[in-house]
Amino acid sequence: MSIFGFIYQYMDNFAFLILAAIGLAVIFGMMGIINLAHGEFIMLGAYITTLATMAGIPLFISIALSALLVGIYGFIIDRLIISKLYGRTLDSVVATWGISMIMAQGMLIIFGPSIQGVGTPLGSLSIGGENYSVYRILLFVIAIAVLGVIYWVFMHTKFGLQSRATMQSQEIARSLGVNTNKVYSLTFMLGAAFAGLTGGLYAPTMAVSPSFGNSFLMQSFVTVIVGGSNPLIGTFLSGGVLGFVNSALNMIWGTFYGRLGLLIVAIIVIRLIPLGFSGLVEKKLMRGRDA
Amino acid sequence: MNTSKIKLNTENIVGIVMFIGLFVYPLFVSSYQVLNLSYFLSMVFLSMSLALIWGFCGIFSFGQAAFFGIGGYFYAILTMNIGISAFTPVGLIVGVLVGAAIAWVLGYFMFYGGVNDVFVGLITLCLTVVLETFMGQTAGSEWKIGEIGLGGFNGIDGIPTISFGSFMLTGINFYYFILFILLVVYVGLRYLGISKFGYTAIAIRENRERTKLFGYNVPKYQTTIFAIGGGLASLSGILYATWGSYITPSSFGLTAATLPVVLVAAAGRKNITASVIFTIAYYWFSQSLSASGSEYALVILGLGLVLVILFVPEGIVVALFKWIDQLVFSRIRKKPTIKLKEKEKVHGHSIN
Amino acid sequence: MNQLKNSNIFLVLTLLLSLFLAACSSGSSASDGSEEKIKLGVLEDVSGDFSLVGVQKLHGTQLAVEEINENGGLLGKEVEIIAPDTQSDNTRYQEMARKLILDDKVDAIMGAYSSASREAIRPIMEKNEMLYFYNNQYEGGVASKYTFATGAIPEHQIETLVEAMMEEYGSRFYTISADYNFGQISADWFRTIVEERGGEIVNEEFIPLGESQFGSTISRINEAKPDVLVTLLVGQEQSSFYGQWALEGNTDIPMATTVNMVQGYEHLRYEAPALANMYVTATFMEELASENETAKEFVDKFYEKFPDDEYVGMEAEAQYSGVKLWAKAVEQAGTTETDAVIEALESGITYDGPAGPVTIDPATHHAIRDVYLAYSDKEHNITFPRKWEAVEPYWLSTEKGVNLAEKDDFSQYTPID
Amino acid sequence: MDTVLTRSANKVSVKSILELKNLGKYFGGIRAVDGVDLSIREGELHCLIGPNGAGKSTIFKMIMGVYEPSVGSVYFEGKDITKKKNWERADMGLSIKMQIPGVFGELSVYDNMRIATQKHTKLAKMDEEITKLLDLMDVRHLKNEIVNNLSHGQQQWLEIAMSLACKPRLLLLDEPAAGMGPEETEFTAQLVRKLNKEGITILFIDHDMDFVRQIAQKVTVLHFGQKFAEGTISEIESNEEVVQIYLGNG
Repeated sequence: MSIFGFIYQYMDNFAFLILAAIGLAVIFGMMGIINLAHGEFIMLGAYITTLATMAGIPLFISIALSALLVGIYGFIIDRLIISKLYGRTLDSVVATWGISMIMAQGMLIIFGPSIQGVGTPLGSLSIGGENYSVYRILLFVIAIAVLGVIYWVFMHTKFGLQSRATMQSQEIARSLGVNTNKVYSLTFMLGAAFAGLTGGLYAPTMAVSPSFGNSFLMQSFVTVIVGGSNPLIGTFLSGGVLGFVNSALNMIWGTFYGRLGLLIVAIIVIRLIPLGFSGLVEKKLMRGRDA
Repeated sequence: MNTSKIKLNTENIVGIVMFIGLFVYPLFVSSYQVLNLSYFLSMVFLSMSLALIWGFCGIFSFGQAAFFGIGGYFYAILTMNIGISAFTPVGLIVGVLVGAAIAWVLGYFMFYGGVNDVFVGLITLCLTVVLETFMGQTAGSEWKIGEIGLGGFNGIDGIPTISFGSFMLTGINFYYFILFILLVVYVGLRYLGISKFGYTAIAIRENRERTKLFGYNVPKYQTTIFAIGGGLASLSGILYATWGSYITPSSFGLTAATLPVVLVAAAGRKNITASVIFTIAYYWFSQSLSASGSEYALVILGLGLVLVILFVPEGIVVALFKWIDQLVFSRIRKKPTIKLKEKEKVHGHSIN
Repeated sequence: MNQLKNSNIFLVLTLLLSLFLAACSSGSSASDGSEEKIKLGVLEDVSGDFSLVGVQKLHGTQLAVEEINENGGLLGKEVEIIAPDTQSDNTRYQEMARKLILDDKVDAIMGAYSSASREAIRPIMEKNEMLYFYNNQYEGGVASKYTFATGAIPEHQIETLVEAMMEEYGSRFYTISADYNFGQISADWFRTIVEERGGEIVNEEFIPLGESQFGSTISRINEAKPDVLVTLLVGQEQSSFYGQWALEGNTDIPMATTVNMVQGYEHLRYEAPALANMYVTATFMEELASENETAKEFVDKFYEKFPDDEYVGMEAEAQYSGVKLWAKAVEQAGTTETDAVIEALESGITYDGPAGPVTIDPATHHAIRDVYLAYSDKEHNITFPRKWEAVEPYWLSTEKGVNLAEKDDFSQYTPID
Repeated sequence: MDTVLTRSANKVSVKSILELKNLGKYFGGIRAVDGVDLSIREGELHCLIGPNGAGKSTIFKMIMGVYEPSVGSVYFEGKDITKKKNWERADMGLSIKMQIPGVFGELSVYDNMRIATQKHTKLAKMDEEITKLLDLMDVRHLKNEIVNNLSHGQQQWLEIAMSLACKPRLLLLDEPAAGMGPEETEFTAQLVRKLNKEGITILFIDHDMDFVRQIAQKVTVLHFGQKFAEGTISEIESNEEVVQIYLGNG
């Protein structure tokens, strides 16, 4: 494989891990809620994009629509269910598991086991006799842009400030007049919107079915575990490292070892640095906070 | 309060009635229903293993499915390689011990390394999925242990039933065998709840750091409990494997890993009786739904779980126990809360 | 506070109970006065990963049974289908197989899609001496007294496919297959047959189930530059390969498969040219309607009964023909008693199916069938450049010495045993 | 209450039971505890005072092994216990009542006591021991109550009873009278003196100078993580600098 081939693989893996994980990371990192329905949120995004494109809406607008609608859907789910479970990590596991069952089977009932897919746009690029999908390169750019958006939201908006405060200490934030419930709701909505975006982005590259989200679930969990609670630093570093591990093992020994490698790295990381990469970075950068 | 006596409350009455019911059940139903209930009962051990480590000791694990699978696979490979039916009970015991030993090693690795809470959940989840990924790709003929191919996604077939000499544990015998073990384990776990060891586990669940300061070697207790849980999950896997003569990597899957957590949480994780009852009810309910061929089965199950967690977060069975307790037994027993209110006035320092 | 909590519990309980009753009422209503009926158990996935094919197969059964009942039933009795949902879950298959046999006391069972689910229930069938039809394309090799396989097997699909591809394109093959038993054994078949014919397998890759990202696989294929790319991918996730291949792969290389298009109608579900330049060997597919009058009749009947369905694939036809074969054998035996029906099935029984005659080979319990080579062009138009008539499932009997009509057997053989 | 009388009733040996040598704890750049030397003699009733953030609770946590010191060492009865696990320290005779009550709120008073007691008392004698300790704290009537329903003062007493169940030779009390009314504070003061008389060395932290005056024999003042002054209560109260930095602020 050529050097560029490897770089392309790496970019591809990196984008996949980042986009798979980001919605989960935002919700887990900021709210401490493990969203087992994350895969189904992604699946919902894929359906929206596919159906909208079929209805004649241009693909990229459909994708934006996915993010928007899944975000709104997330907001509704939060108001109805998740908001009753703030601070109860393990109960939220049960509830989101129930939600995922309802969504996957509900989608099967409504649209059947599969819907017609949308082709991957933008064609391919030929370098050194090999073809590279332009759309996949774009996905890499979008993954980086998503991280940029998160940086901007959390560092430069009022919501970001409030949510960082809430993440540090809910009680202190509340005593400072932050409406923490509102922050949580918006965070969940944001996480859901990212999941919807991911679903929309990958819908043209994959088979769209009620089990669409399963393709992302393992990778997203591993990325979040390795990354730790800070959705920005954690996801970025863990996507970078895991993307490399995955691409390298995949290239040398094949797909199975690439996948196994991800899981083994995750186990080692939790054992050595339970708070993940972001925990490590925060410890180094912001000493003194744990006093 | 004298904890060593059996109290008259809903949980105990239901527990006793349940076991009497299970003992006489085969008299009234077809052999199919007995066989079916044997399957549900084998899965009860898996729930109990999680109720033990999570409910009692506060260790949140997605890994019980891993020990379940390890038990099933180990039993299959061992007994099928040896091929003597008289050996099967030994296979059962060794399988349980191996499950416990592996859990012990994993527990040692985690608890002595200071891994706790949700991170235990995550590490065990990864481990379970590793096992599934690994076993799923062992379809090739090069994956053999002794004479037995691991079989990849299809799993291992033709796992021998447990037999004592020429006495085969099939049908009704198998049912009573499981029921007997269930009774022993259930009584054991209930006893554990009032034993010194059980109190330590509860203390660790309530406040790990504080418990250390009372002189308890917390990692040691956690590791031990985790190992017992691993053994129980392994037992469950072995019984399941002998029930269907069959084990596959899907017993390690994401679904399999999360289901015990969901069942125990929905039942009420601090209560063994609740998880036993709820597990049986869940399997029966979901099977009936499946048998009806209804495509709404999974939707109904999911909706049920969400409702339970929203409205009865302490667990539906536990909530029911409390409700009946209040309804029936509060008239027999006097309420201690009244006394407290008076005392609070004296000291004038109520925290609420 | 307590008051409120109590009423909540009550509310939830009532809700759960009513949900349960609602779900069960549909299941239990069928049990009265059923002594007069012949019961056919069907185990197919209506939900879960495999429902894409499972639903087609269930509908195939329902169509066949409806036709039988309209023509006066079997032995003068009405045929009733009992079809629990196996939810793409192998343990569920076991539970439901037991229920059908022990509780519902069905006369025969049809079903299972994946090899794993078949292997989960086959021992139960054997133990309970239950007549079982596996109407599905598979990796071949099952020799069991109680099992009849009416779908396509390697003799039908792989030998023909290798023959056609070698004649047309060359002898260097690259296989990528799902990493489980079906994929492994099918890849072994390809290797055995390609090498027998003097060809070469340049690489063999096994893809974990559920994988949806194929970047590195595609670049390896591009590098190896095979004459033919064999794709034995299974499941929704893995079918993402084609879209990715169309963009990044060297699409001059023809793809050859035994599973795609015919089962999951990927050529309709994906935008062209994802499946361009793909060959598949089929015993049936919906597009045969343009070639063949009986096929057209079948497809029309199917859509008339199930207007919302999206495709009538190979397995729907296999299941349909399986039911018809069983019915014919029951009529011939004059009873539903298992041994008598098996004897009738072993008499060289034949049914004129939608895509040509389906005949049971007594020695192997597999079907003798016509095979079509289907080709998808850049616009996903399907043509049938070639046809083989009455391809026999010879391998078990000639290579492994199996003769189920003479001697009982309960095992699965593989090409590299 | 005559403080002189109580003091003379104690026998303070010259042997030190606890010694801290150059003990320090740094959180990043902040030095919460910065090189403290401290010696507690057997039988003493010693108080640590100092403004908020002076590092008192951090020292307690290092003595119990909850925090690992950044520098320095802890000696208990002449043995270096700096590297010992917290449960090993508890077994050696160290026990603590924490600042935020370290009781098991979801459990009953009896269950709390049982957890503390069963490790150090034979099962047959356990109920007897529990009753004795609850009587000592005057909370026996609450035996079956859930701890979260107890008042703050009752929870504090319960925790003292629990730490006594560990049969300590050195008892650390972190603000034993915090949040109590005058009656309750008085009860606690009597209790502490009584325990000390029975031979338990006690090191405690408190802000309430009346309370400290009632019971402490010796006082150590901490300021910004360092030892600022040490002496009898009258010596401390007459130290101008101490009054300025701490007592003056009230």
